[in-house]
Amino acid sequence: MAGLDILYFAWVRESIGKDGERIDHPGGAATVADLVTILAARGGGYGEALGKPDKLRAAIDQRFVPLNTKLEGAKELALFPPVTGG
Amino acid sequence: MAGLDILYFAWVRESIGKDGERIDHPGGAATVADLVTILAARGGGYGEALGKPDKLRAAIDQRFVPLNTKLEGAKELALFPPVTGG
Amino acid sequence: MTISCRIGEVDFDPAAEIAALEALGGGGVATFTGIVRGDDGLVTLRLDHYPAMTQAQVDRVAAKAMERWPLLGIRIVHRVGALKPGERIVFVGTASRHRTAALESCAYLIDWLKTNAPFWKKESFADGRSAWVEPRAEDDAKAAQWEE
Amino acid sequence: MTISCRIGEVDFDPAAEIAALEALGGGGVATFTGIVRGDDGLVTLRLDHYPAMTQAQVDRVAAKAMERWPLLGIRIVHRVGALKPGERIVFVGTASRHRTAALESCAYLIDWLKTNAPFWKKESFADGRSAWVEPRAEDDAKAAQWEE
Repeated sequence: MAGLDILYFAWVRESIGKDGERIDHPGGAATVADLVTILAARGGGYGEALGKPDKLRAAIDQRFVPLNTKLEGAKELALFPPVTGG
Repeated sequence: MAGLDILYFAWVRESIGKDGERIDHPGGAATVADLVTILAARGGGYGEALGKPDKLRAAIDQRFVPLNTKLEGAKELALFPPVTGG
Repeated sequence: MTISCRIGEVDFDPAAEIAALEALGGGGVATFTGIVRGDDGLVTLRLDHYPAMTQAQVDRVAAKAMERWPLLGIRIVHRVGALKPGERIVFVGTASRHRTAALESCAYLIDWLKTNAPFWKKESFADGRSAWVEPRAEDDAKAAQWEE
Repeated sequence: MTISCRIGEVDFDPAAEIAALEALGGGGVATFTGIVRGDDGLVTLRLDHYPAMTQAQVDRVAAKAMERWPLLGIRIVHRVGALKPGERIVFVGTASRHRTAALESCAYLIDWLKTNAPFWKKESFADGRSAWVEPRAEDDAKAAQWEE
């Protein structure tokens, strides 16, 4: 089974306590939101970081996507708060 | 009688052949256009520079003015083509 | 068209960026430089960043800017890591034959960086507090105005 | 509010202008630098100028810009005399706490300089021709868009 690289940034990274991790790909039918729910269920820092999906933004393979986007074909998923650069 | 300093710029200056001159003030009832007509009547470079008033712009005491502005109170009159700075 | 985009911890020299843009022979160079403000006792601003995504995005936004304005060059520098008040954080410079193209594209790119580039700021204050910066609705509105 | 306006024959250093604006603590510095283009075999660009009027105007336009945007500083440099292709001719820089204020006021000031400041350009070409530059309707339109 293929893997999926997940990256965390800003307070998502701080709460979970790591920059990212590789997981088993949950399958192309699963959405970003589905995966966020699965990860949040791990509790602890995961619950803290991912428990309120409306505060999260996501990118698949370096492109912003809405959280209801399916993970089909995704190689890299990034989870983070709204950006505040510049 | 008071004097009026006239300044010439760009091709107005080149045609007339000087940066400016001091003349007897033509009186507060005279307009810039009236004075331009008087000066153009001198002929030569003056006629060349000032014969087509629609190509001219003017400033009285360092402020742009329309050519129909009266010279009342004017100390310095500048005559020039439309500006092309920057 | 010359595009340069550097993301990193090192400081940069606006003069060198401008010189590179001037050398393109365009006639007009517009720039924006962002500096860390020391408001409310700010001691350190720390920037987190997603490098691969920024690079991919810069390529796309530069292509968009080129469609929209006749540009000769784009230079973007964005610092990451820990910054102090008074330090430069971001630079955007554009060169064009036309001043309006240079000015508008410069504004477009900095608005884009503020709202779409994957950077996150964390502020640390003299009293020990620290907090991630919240996005401003105003910035989203600015970026939205460029949508056609 | 710091206003600096220099008109003269000497070249200038955009880096020094930007450094002065950065030092105002605003957070945002926007600049525009104009460079002489070597189009159509241009050899020399000569600028004629009405110094007393420029100074009076700059005071008025800076006051207008201040009413319109929350600015910390304005720096304008305009060269006169004989210039070669590739040489800098004009610089406008603004500093503000807000990037939009810096960017918009910079565009406003350069549009104003193009259309309202008493400068006249004469071009000399490799083939011996020389001619005073005609104003462009486009520039007047740009400046008019700022009228309220």
